[in-house]
Amino acid sequence: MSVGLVVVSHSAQVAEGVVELASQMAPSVRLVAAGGDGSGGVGTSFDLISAALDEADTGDGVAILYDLGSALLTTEMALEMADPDVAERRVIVEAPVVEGAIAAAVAAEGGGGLSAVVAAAREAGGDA
Amino acid sequence: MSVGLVVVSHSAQVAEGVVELASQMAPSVRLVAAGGDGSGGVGTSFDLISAALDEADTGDGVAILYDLGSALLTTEMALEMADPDVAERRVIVEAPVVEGAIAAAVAAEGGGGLSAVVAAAREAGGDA
Amino acid sequence: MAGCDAAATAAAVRQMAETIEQHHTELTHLDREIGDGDHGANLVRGFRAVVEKLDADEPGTPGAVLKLVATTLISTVGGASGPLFGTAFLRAATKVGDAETLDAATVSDALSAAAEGVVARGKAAVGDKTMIDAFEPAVQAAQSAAEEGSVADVLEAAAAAAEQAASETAPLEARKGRASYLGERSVGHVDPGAQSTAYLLRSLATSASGAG
Amino acid sequence: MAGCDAAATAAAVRQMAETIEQHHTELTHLDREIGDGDHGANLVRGFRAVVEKLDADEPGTPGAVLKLVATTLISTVGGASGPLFGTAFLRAATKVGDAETLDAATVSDALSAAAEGVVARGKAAVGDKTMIDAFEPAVQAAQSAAEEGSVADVLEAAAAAAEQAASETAPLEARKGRASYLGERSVGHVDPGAQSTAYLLRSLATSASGAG
Ligand SMILES: Nc1ncnc2c1ncn2[C@@H]1O[C@H](COP(=O)(O)OP(=O)(O)O)[C@@H](O)[C@H]1O
Ligand SMILES: Nc1ncnc2c1ncn2[C@@H]1O[C@H](COP(=O)(O)OP(=O)(O)O)[C@@H](O)[C@H]1O
Ligand SMILES: [Mg+2]
Ligand SMILES: [Mg+2]
Ligand SMILES: [Mg+2]
Ligand SMILES: [Mg+2]
Repeated sequence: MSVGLVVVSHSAQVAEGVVELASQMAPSVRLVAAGGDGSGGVGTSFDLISAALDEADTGDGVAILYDLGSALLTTEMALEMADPDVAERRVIVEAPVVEGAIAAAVAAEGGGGLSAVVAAAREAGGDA
Repeated sequence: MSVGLVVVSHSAQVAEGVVELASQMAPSVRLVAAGGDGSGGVGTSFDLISAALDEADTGDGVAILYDLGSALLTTEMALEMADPDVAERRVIVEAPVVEGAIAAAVAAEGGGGLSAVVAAAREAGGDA
Repeated sequence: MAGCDAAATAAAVRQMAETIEQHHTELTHLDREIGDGDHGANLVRGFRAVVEKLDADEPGTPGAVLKLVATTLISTVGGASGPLFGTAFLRAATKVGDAETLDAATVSDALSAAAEGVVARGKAAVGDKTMIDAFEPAVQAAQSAAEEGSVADVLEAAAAAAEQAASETAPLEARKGRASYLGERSVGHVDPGAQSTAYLLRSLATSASGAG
Repeated sequence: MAGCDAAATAAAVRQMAETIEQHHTELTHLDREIGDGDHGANLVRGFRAVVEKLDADEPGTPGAVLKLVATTLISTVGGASGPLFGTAFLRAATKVGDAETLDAATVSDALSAAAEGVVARGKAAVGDKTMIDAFEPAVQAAQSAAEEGSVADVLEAAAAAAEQAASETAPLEARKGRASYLGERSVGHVDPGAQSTAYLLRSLATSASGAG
């Protein structure tokens, strides 16, 4: 398997669109969208994010991209509430959400481990 | 009026979602999505982008955010094919597309001119 | 409230929900000025869900009530205030443990723990124009009052300090949260989260004084 | 083609469209290895639209035909190759101006202008593993051939050079375009845009030799 990816956004459309884009370059990577407040509105959802983290986790780790500060707060909360053994292999990445997700997905597709995937996302500037 | 914004993405969902997010913090700014290949697929559309540039242009300038290199190529093409007088007040910004668009929208909402809006987008790192 | 037991705590929480209903339009209005205009709606959604859960099954200790509030807000608020208030209630719940009733010192300590939780979660300092600007002075006031006051005294002191401090967020420039996108333009507006914090503490004080 | 006039140019363009139909699966396959797997589909969409426009109203000069190809590809391809090939055809159109027929020198100059257009648009250099790796050697070969050859000689030289060069993109590491996301992993695969450039030039050479 490979490292999975979760895209957390305040907008369901953004999260799903990013997954769509990234999956084109990384068809075999587990990419999961966690966008919106879970009831059709703009916002983030602790429950959606928690479920996405589980879904993306193949055992090889999960890189998490997010759009805005409040998405970060909700995601950190979700990591804290999860089993520590599991939370340990789930890393929130400080990177531009679209550009970072694509770079991370490509790195994961290439068999990169969690730290390589995280590094790829961090370096993403969108100048390709 | 204020500076307008165009969000160019390979994904219609990403472009529309970014506009949705940015409009929450900038309800009076003209924000236009130009996502997808124009026929439901992933890609960029010269025609969609050209139309979006006209739609976003209030006369005070347009800041353009894009997701990937090929979106940049298509957008540059659209600027080159437009009337030079008009093209001059339309600026492509090198910034993360989601984070940059929100920062740009907020700056435009506050009455910032084109260069201030562009600067706000460039500085956006998504750490708010 | 006659001895701050589980029932009194639950009643106080219902009172908080009521307060949010009363003020949500104003909170949303504040958030529209320097944010995305959803703070009132976020808290209404959260506290309505809390009341539903209390109606369905009211927990047996003050700590369990606070924990229910925490997990419900975390799951339902949908904005930054969800994990922030959620963490606050969670830390308060942990602090009071499984005590049957809360005394003034415990309430004050729970408030401190709540504020620490918000800082740990959001990394804001006093002066950043966030709910911390209301929380911190409230904690200070509560600690002084707890030295010889009742639970009602502690909460009255906290509420009064938070109200004052919330209004004093207006001249600040936001350095955390969405409002920080506005830079200087955030000056001149009260922070929505500081204001809601003040309302929540006022509501607790009212409950504790027996009037709620 | 008997004197490279508008009709011959249009016929050559139709031949390019045919070539793309034949090779699109392979191009898509190449793009799946180091890109997003749409290069074949992108070009098919673009060239089908071109043929439709030619069917509807065939322009009266070679330059006008090239301009039609340019604007149609720009509007319909949907990927990086749209503005790149679009710019190539646009620059070629500008170079040939309103000449009624094209000679070997003009064809060679048009190819140079096309390659310069691609460089101006995409900022890639030789060795970056892009269509430029096929274009540049093609231009060099065309220029030599134009010194004393026919249009057919120029295009044959260009096609042969591009074919060779396209296959030599395999060992390169991509530094431009989507494939650059792959870094080292792009090594070992032929660049789709270099390959399609070779096919397009081969198709032109075939047309010019009278066999197309
Ligand atoms: N990092 C932070 N630390 C403390 N408080 C914060 C932080 N970020 C935001 N806040 C508080 O949250 C409030 C906004 O809450 P809300 O509108 O519900 O969330 P959002 O900003 O996600 O829409 C702000 O007014 C501020 O008081
Ligand atoms: N900056 C560039 N300069 C030159 N050629 C480029 C550049 N970017 C991409 N290409 C070419 O475009 C080809 C990919 O085209 P295509 O798949 O249609 O577009 P996309 O990458 O947008 O999906 C690449 O194989 C490469 O030859
Ligand atoms: Mg808000
Ligand atoms: Mg919000
Ligand atoms: Mg492609
Ligand atoms: Mg593509």
